[in-house]
Amino acid sequence: MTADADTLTIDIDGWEGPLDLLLALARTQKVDLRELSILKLVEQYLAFVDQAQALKLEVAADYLVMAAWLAYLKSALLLPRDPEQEPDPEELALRLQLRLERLSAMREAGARLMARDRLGRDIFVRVAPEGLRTIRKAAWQADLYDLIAAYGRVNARTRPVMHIVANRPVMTLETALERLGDMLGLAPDWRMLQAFLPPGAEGGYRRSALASSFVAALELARLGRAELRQEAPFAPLYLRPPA
Amino acid sequence: MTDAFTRAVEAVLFAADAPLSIEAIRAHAGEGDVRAALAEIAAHHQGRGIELVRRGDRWHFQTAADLAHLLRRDREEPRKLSRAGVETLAIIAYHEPVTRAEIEAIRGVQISKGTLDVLMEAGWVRPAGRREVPGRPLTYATTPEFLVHFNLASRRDLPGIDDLRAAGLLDPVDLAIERVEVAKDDEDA
Amino acid sequence: MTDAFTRAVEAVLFAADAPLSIEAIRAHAGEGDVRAALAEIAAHHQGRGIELVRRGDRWHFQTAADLAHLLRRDREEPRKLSRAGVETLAIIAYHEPVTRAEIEAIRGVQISKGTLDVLMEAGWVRPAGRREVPGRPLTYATTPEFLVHFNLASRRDLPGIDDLRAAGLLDPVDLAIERVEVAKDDEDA
Repeated sequence: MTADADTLTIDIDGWEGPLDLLLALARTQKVDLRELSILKLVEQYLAFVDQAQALKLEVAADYLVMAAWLAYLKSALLLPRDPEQEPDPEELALRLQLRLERLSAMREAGARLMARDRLGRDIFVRVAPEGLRTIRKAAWQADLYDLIAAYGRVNARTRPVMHIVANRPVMTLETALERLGDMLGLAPDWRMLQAFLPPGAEGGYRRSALASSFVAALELARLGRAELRQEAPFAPLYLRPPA
Repeated sequence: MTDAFTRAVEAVLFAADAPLSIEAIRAHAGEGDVRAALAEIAAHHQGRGIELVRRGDRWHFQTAADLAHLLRRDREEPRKLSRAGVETLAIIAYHEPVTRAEIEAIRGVQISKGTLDVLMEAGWVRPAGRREVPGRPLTYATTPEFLVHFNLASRRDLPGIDDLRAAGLLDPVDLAIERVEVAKDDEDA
Repeated sequence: MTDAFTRAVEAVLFAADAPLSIEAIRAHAGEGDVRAALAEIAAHHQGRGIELVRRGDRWHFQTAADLAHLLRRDREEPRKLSRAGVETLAIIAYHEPVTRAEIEAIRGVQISKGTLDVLMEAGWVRPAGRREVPGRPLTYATTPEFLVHFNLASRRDLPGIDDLRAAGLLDPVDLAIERVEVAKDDEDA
């Protein structure tokens, strides 16, 4: 960057946005940013953009937006003060100055940071330290209950298994044959199979009695000692002695 | 002869391949007054070619910074950052945690896609949670490696940070404007 | 304050990636009495956690040799013994000395190679000589640590079959499910 008092060499690619360009222009005023003449800065910026356009350089849109805003700021600053005007042009100028101060502060801080003694350039650590290692070891756990329960389990698993069938109340086929044979002779009418079951029979015993009585009914019919009647599949089954 | 625990702490720090926290030191060196041992070790190496330094809440040995002129291996920067990269890193370091929008507000220009990536790849910057405002923007902060790389004991050692804070230059513009107006009002009153 | 040359030698040695000869040290640290500097540095670190050592005609820093054990930290992590492990251990405890084939016959399932290794690593089981039968198979038995861990005065303190039955531990639970689980367990082990 070569600078006479107010002019800069045109190189639009070199700037990191309009604020960066403004900061570079402000530096040419060679004053503390707090003493900056905003009006003068606006003139510098507008002149710069005009010159760039006169040289038919591409000027990015955000530089033009900034130029338009600065032109507005300039007119607001030059016009007689209207106390009702919002936003206050003095405040707009102050904002611009504060933003430039902040960018400038960070730019300086970045430069000072980069100039510090840096690891691998100015300060060094060991190239190949032994390193610290953590070896994970399993602490196996089991308690006495686990142990004896496991032994019980093994024993139970491998012990010969004996199957015991529980003694359940059933009506054998012989009993059913005898009952049905006796009961059929007592009345000549059609009666449902269920009517031949022992009164009060319940649960498993009743199912057993029903199954045995059904098989007994078939057997009696085969021997010609009973007649069977059923209206439809799954309809009630009726019995009577042969006519 | 140094006591056994101090020797152990010194050996562990020397062998470590990264700065160690007090807890990590204790995990290897065993029970003992780690802080006292660190103080003794730091004193023993004071003014010599190797120094014990604190980086955030971690400790490590490094060559003395003032010997840089003897040891400097080349003039090249270890990692050449673009101007945008340097400014973004400075803004994060001095303002952390800070959102992308806040970085852009200070620089007056959008951050190009690669800038934050480069800083994170270097291990100097990390995402630091979301800010609880509408949009929940992600914030960024520096890492322990940042302190190590730039030879900083803590963020308080960032060059000029106290002056910048005192001058209000780390506050957002809006806040600064308010302060100016309050001051003006006081003058008027 | 150590003299500047000694400090430089110390820093150069610290940052080197291999032991350095006197000439190599001089090439980095500049002109000076390297031997005197080395002597001073060795004396300064004498009996501490870091040592300057000579390897042939080269010098380097290392962690004090007697503290090398600190660099490796063993951390015990509690781990539950697998079902196959507990069962195998139980069979050994009740039947020792017992061969692998006998264990398998009692369990009704093969044992994977890792199961006995784990029990020996835990320190509960040891090889207990060979049985004088064809093939001379190795037998296994429990260790004194086994008794300590399970808080038993002797193996006779283990409950007998009748005790187990009385405690309901021999109830034939659903054996089909049991077998499936055992098979799965062994695949995992």
